[in-house]
Amino acid sequence: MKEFKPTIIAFLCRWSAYGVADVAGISKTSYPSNIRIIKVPCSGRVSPLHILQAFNNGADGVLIFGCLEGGCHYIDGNLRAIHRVKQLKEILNIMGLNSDRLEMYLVGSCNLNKLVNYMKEFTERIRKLGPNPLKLKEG
Amino acid sequence: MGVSSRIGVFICRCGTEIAKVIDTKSLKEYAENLPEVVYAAEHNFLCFKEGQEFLKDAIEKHKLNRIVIAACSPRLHEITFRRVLEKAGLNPFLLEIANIREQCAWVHPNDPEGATEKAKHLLKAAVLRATTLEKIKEISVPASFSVLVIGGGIAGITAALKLAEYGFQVYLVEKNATLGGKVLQLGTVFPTEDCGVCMVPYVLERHRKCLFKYVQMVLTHPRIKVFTKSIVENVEGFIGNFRVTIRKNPKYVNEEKCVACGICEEVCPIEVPNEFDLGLSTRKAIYLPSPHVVPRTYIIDENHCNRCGECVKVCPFNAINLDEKPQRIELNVGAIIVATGFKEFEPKGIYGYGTYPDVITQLMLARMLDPSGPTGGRLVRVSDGKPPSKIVMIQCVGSRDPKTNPYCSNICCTIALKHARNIKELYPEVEVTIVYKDIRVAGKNYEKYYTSCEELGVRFVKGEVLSVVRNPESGMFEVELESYGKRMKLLADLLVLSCGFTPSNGIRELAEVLNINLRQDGFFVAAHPKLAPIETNVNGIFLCGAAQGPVYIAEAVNQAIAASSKVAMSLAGGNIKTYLTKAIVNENYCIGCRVCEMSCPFNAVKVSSQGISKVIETMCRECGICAAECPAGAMQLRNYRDEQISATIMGVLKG
Amino acid sequence: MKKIAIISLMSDGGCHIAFLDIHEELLQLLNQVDLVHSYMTVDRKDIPYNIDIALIEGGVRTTHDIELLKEARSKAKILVAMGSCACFGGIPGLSNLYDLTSSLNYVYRETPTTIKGVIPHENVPNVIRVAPISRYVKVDFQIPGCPPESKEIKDALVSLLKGEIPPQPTKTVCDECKLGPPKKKPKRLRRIYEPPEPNTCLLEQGYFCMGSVTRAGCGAKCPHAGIPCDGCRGPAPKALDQGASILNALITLAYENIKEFSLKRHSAYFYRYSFASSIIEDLIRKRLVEKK
Amino acid sequence: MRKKLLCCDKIKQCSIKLLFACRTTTSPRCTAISVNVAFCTCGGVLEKYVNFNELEDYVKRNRNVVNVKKYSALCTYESEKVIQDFAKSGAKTLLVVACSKYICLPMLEKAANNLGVDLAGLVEFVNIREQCAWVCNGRREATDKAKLMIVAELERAKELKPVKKLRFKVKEAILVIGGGVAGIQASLDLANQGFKVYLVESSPSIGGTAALLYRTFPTDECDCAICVKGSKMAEVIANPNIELLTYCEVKEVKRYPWGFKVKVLKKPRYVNYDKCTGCGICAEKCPKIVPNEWDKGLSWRKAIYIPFPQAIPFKYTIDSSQCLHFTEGSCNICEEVCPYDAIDFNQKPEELELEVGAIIVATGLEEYDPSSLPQYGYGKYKDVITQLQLEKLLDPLGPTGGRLVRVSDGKPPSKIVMIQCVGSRDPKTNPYCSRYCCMEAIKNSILIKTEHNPKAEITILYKDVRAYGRLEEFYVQARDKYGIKFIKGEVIRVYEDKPGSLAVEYQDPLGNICSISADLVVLSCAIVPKESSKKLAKILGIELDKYGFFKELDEKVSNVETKVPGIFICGACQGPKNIPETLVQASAAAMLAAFHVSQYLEKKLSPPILDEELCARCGLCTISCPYNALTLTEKGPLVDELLCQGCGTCASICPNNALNIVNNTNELMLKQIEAVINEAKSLKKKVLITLCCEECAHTLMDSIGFYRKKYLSEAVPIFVPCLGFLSISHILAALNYGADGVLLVGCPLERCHFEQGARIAKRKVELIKKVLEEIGLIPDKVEIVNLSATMVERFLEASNKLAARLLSR
Repeated sequence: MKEFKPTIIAFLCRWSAYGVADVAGISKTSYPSNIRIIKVPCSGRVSPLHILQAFNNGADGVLIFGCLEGGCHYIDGNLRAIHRVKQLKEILNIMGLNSDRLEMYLVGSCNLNKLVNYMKEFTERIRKLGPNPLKLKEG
Repeated sequence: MGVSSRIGVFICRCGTEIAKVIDTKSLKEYAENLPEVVYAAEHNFLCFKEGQEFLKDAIEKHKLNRIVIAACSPRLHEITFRRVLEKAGLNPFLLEIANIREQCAWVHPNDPEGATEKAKHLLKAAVLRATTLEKIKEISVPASFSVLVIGGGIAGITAALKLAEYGFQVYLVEKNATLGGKVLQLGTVFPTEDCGVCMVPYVLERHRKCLFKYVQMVLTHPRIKVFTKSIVENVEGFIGNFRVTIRKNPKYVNEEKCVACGICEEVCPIEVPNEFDLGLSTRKAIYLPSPHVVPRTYIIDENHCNRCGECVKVCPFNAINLDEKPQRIELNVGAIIVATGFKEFEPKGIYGYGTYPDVITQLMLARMLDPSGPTGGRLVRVSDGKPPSKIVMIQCVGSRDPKTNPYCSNICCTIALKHARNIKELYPEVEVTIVYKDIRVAGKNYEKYYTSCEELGVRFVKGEVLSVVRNPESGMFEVELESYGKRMKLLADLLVLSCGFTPSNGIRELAEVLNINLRQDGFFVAAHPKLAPIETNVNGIFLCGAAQGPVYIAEAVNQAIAASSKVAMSLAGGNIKTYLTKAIVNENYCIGCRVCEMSCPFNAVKVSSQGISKVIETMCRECGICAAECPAGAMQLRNYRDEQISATIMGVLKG
Repeated sequence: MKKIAIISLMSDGGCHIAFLDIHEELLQLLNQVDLVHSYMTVDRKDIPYNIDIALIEGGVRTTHDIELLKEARSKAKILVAMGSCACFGGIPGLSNLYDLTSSLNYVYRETPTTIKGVIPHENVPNVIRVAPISRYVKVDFQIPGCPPESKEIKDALVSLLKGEIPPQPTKTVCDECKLGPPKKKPKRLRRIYEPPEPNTCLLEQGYFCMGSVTRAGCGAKCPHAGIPCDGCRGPAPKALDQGASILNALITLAYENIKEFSLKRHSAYFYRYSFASSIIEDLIRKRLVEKK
Repeated sequence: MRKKLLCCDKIKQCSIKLLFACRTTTSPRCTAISVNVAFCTCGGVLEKYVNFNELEDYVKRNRNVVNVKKYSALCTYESEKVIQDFAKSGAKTLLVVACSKYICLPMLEKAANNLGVDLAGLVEFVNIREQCAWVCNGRREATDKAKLMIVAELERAKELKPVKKLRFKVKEAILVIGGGVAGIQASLDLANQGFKVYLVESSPSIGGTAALLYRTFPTDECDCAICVKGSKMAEVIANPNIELLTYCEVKEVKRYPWGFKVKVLKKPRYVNYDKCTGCGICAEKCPKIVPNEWDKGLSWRKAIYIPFPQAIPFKYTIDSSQCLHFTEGSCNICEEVCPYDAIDFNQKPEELELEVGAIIVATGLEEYDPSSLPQYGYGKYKDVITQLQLEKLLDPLGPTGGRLVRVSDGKPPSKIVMIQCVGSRDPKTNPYCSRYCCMEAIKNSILIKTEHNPKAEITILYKDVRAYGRLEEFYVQARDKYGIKFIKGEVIRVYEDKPGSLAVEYQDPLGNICSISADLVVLSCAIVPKESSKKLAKILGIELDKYGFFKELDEKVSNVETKVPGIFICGACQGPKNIPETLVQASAAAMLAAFHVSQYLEKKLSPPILDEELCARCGLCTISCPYNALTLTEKGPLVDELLCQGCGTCASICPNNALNIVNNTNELMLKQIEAVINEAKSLKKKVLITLCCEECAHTLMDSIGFYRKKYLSEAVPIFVPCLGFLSISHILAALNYGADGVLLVGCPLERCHFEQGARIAKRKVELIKKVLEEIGLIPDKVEIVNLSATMVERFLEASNKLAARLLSR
């Protein structure tokens, strides 16, 4: 069978992460094309529902990028996000969905390489984990 | 919304930039078959006038009421296109941009299929989201008519002065104890060979004035407040309304009282090397870094002071208070200018720097050649104080070098040439050799240094230095280098390293505080090199001086003035119009659980007596945290409503 | 009848002639006054007492001149310096650039035409440094010029006789000159033999025209005739020093042309008439005093 | 009657006062002026250096002094007290004997403002801290020096007259000349700040040189010139505050206190601006074909044309020098075909008159024409082209539709050689470096590699690769990633080695003559100023530098200002730069212009005052003024207060003392000198009159104090606005009064704050030295040192030498 190309949803905070993603473009540093970027005002805007919806609709992995600790434009949006992600991970486990499919990273507005590496290694991780079971059921 | 949405899709080829990776044609066909899309088209340059016209006409012709544009990052041209929509009589927020350049074409240049695939997903997402878009109206918010300038170097001072004269309230924050920055250390500066602080103060008085003369005016200026020894700790808010917290570290000497009479210095028992002279001279623990610094008030170096209290006793104005504590100051400013400087790269262990005292940096040489410097402008060997006879300058130490800094530090060539020239003029007998990669004295006023150096008999050797060894008995340095494939040796008794320049300390922290982008090399990066050379990714924060990298004074000053122009531009009129992309409550769903109230970082949500939350729109900063937290789904963020986000998700997944 | 006397010191009598050049009007003048002493016109050797106006011609060169001058002063109510020699020391003043002995030697011994020359010493008065008369006596009024304008002499006399202060020019020759003002800085140095362009300031053309620093009153005759002003009427009313002023101007305007300035070589340009009363002269004298 | 009569010569002998006695207009005798003297002991610290009581008694003796008081810190908490006492004392002027003027003055002024007292320059300072206490050996010495300094300034204090403050308000409109990147940016900045802007462009479309470029470096950040062009040009049209005047030329500019009256010539387009829609039928039908200057002559355009497809405004223009209708009077096809009858052959040039408060000049650059350098064979061989031409060949919208081909035979070139520094860094043509060409070459070669022919062999012959700053990375890319060859060498000639193929002969740094064959040679030509800029400079009354670019006010700190307030320059017309630098400079210019027109411009300085009775209209002042601030009228020189900087060069050159600067009259100058010398004599002290300029020298004197360096206490500073203010007579007079020496201290020759003052003074001193030597005096009695504010050590050396030479005798 042809090698599995995971679909990954990445929620990018419009302040740091989205900017860095643009810088990545500007300086032509490439990252896997299967990452689908969604711009959000702040990682804190991402509610569990969105993440679950993503999995439910066949995302193999979900990434959330927020500003560095203390660097959030909205004081603690990123921390709230981290908190939610932690809780959600447990729920995922209960749901029998490997919690590694969900990850939250903090990137500052200056570390491009960090962002790209995260993306790369996460893609790798998901490739190892294989496709999203929910999707398989559908298929 | 009663009207069914008629979506128009516009794909920009961006000349070849997008088209060379993504198959825009198929993208267009794909778009045509998407739901509710009534029109799709490609164009070469949508951002350009023709493009905009084309867009406008299409909207009118096909009665489009939702627009999807697949082009470069919304950060670049969203505004442009929104204007077009307005012109075409649509609400500017009925626009959705799919970023298929920065985040698709440019990052997957070697994977066209993948890129096109991804582009389709992005486009679908955009279309779906477009259907859910809503009209958003504009409100205008009063802006504070004051500016924060970070960094008291020549750029910072210029900006502060210009803005203050222009009518702004200016807060000038300098992390060191004194204003003036690098120029004070340079002695004479190019291209004019005068003191670095010779400036043109006013618009009408055309002749230069000495900084020392009118800096008092800066300090006593009714509209400038200077915070020395202070750093910016925290910045919140947005253009027109930045709330800034400054930490003012103790100086232990009261600026209002001290008249720099200097008796404290006389009695101070402690003597330490003076970093202002890069250790070429010594100072007391209570000191003026240099007699020329401004404000001319003494400072105490807490690391060396032993709190003996002698100075406190003798001070006639009891200006000294050894138990001064750092204090925090809250400011509200409309805009921020970042004028942080640079520092010389420290060549630890390179070519025997640090081991041998006679291996010095250009900055140390500058101190030496400064007529009011530690040696009074006399050129000596640091080791034995004898005048050197053979000087070798090595260029590009710590710049143009992948191991340290890949970038070229721009000004070191000119500095080296300037020094070489000064030396040759003062001591014609001294041999000066410059080992260089390229002599980069670009521009109208700088080439003269190169030519005059050649006339004065400075020797230029293009090559790579291989090794530097010090011959123990002769005490001479043997510089071995390779020039045009030939190996050669140079002898020197004074070795000067033209070091590159790196961002000054604390720039990363600042970047995090201000949330503006840095390059890998640690300097700030402008929003766009040509469209916005001094703007940053945060609206209302501007860069000038060496914040973006080492620059000539001339450029630094220009940037400073330009930055103040941008400030004047963005705060003109005294209030800033913002669109109402704020949170909103669906009162039918709200259960008054107060989660939103608690979760809002800006106290923008209050629960009314009827137990229904209300959003204070001027306070709301559009983070959407409340929306995420609301258990009842009553709280929504305009333009990022749940259905809008999920639409995007569906789009990218079910592409 | 008021008494007028013309006393000549070291002088070539030019001013005397200028006086006579008053011409017909001299007759009217003579109706009111009586010319008691004038070696050209009146045959009287001694200087009579109670002179109303004494016109002194020529500067001081010998001890005898001083005697004469003092006598005149004591006998005259009003003492007028007539001509640039009397006012500023005049052309002879240039000899002050050299010390006495050397100039005497040159004149009496070393001139090519002299054979076995001797410096006269028997019953001749001592030669001293050239000086304007004002250095020895109080002068009430000056009529500068080389020679002075006859009209000016007459007007001065008339109003002095009436007991008024004669009008004095407050400006410089440029005021009367039709060529100026200069449009731009002079490009190159021009010599007197080069024909000037018409209606252009001579200074602008590069001639050393002293007009700008010279007291007005002559009607700028020379510049109008295409000859640069040589400053015969002495320093401008408010100038401290004629030569210094013009040098000052030229350094700012045409440095290249006067780089090679040397006092001895060029004083004839800048100090032709006023050297003996220049600040430099003062300095020299001070030095001599110190030496003694 | 005798008493009334006067005689210059005699007076000069005795005293200068009488000489000026009869004149009252230039300097009213102000014997009655009463002075309030305030001492500051710097918290008692100075007491141990200087004997204040002695000084107090000393000044009390002077009859003009009405009130003497001692303070301990008038620069800080006592400043208000000082002002109050001054106000109470009823004295006319205030003499402050304290530390550096530039430390106390602002504080006192602040205090005065708070108390509503107007000092208006009626304060004079004696700096007995930095200039006396800290630089003298011992209390006695310091006290004596202090006395002398006080005497000097007392003379001035007695005569201080209020300095009037000039206030100007100019029209709130700005004229921007030149519609290139710089002009556009400046206009936008200003318009967005809400100012009315007139943007005048001589060609039919704005866009300038950037509009001719296909891509602009830094390449791999956003790319194409469009980014700069497109959106910004569009904004210009969109912005209601900008009035766009294309195809217009500035004909005449008159300066007034309220700004400038500008005559603009509107050249006839022969096309009705409002009717034309840019449909282009006219151009299709037009029979006359001419080479297209916007494509560097690589393509053709019609006689009725738009310069380039993205032109703004998008309106057609008839080139009357080519159009047959005008040349032969025959054709008027366009008129027939135009569906909107927009063609109008009898349009006449119009003249518009604008009134603006400020002018921004952004006329841009031209590419150096290398045909005058035969060795490059430009013009001789078709395949030798310039970078801008290459630019056009690479541009998809260009003449070849973006196909890179040889001009001669249309074949794609495989071996390309680029020659750097053509017409720059070369004493024979342009000595300066054009700053952008290295990157231009690198960028184009990368473009060729990436977009046209990856296999192309590209060689760049350079002197130095000036990829300064960030640009370095593109150089590295080009060299390492794209394998572009960089060879350092001096080109000897370009020749045709075999038909259809060129070769470049060059000498490498080791002296070997080598040659490379090439089928396309690209010359990186210098940036040179526009031909028109000479004319424009005349119209505007601003200067050109030695290369023909517009001369900035100061190379270092204000390269957007010119000598004329209200006229600013930006972009390549000031000097070669790349686009980001241009944009920055444009914004800077905009800021200053905005400031200039929006504020009440204040200027606190006193222009020279004319005594018409003395002025003979000799015009020396007008031709000597470094700022051309004087114009000769019937009444004498008329001062342009906006231009005048108060350096006093005119006052020094005036032969009849008709021009004088308030509070710095010649008379006062001499009085001060005389007073000091007499005082010194009475103190049995030798004295070295030290004449310092108010700029570098003043700071220098203070600096020496800051550094606590000792120098000869006989040097008594007397301050003048600029050394250019001193005349030979001043110096000679000083000697004549019996000064033991005269020392002039001024700015470095090149950096006099008033252009030429320092240099002139030096020349004067040299001349005086010569004279002194000839008359057998010690030439070293007079000395001049030209030092900048920080050159403490150099001053000490100089003064010590002097001390040895003068005071030993």
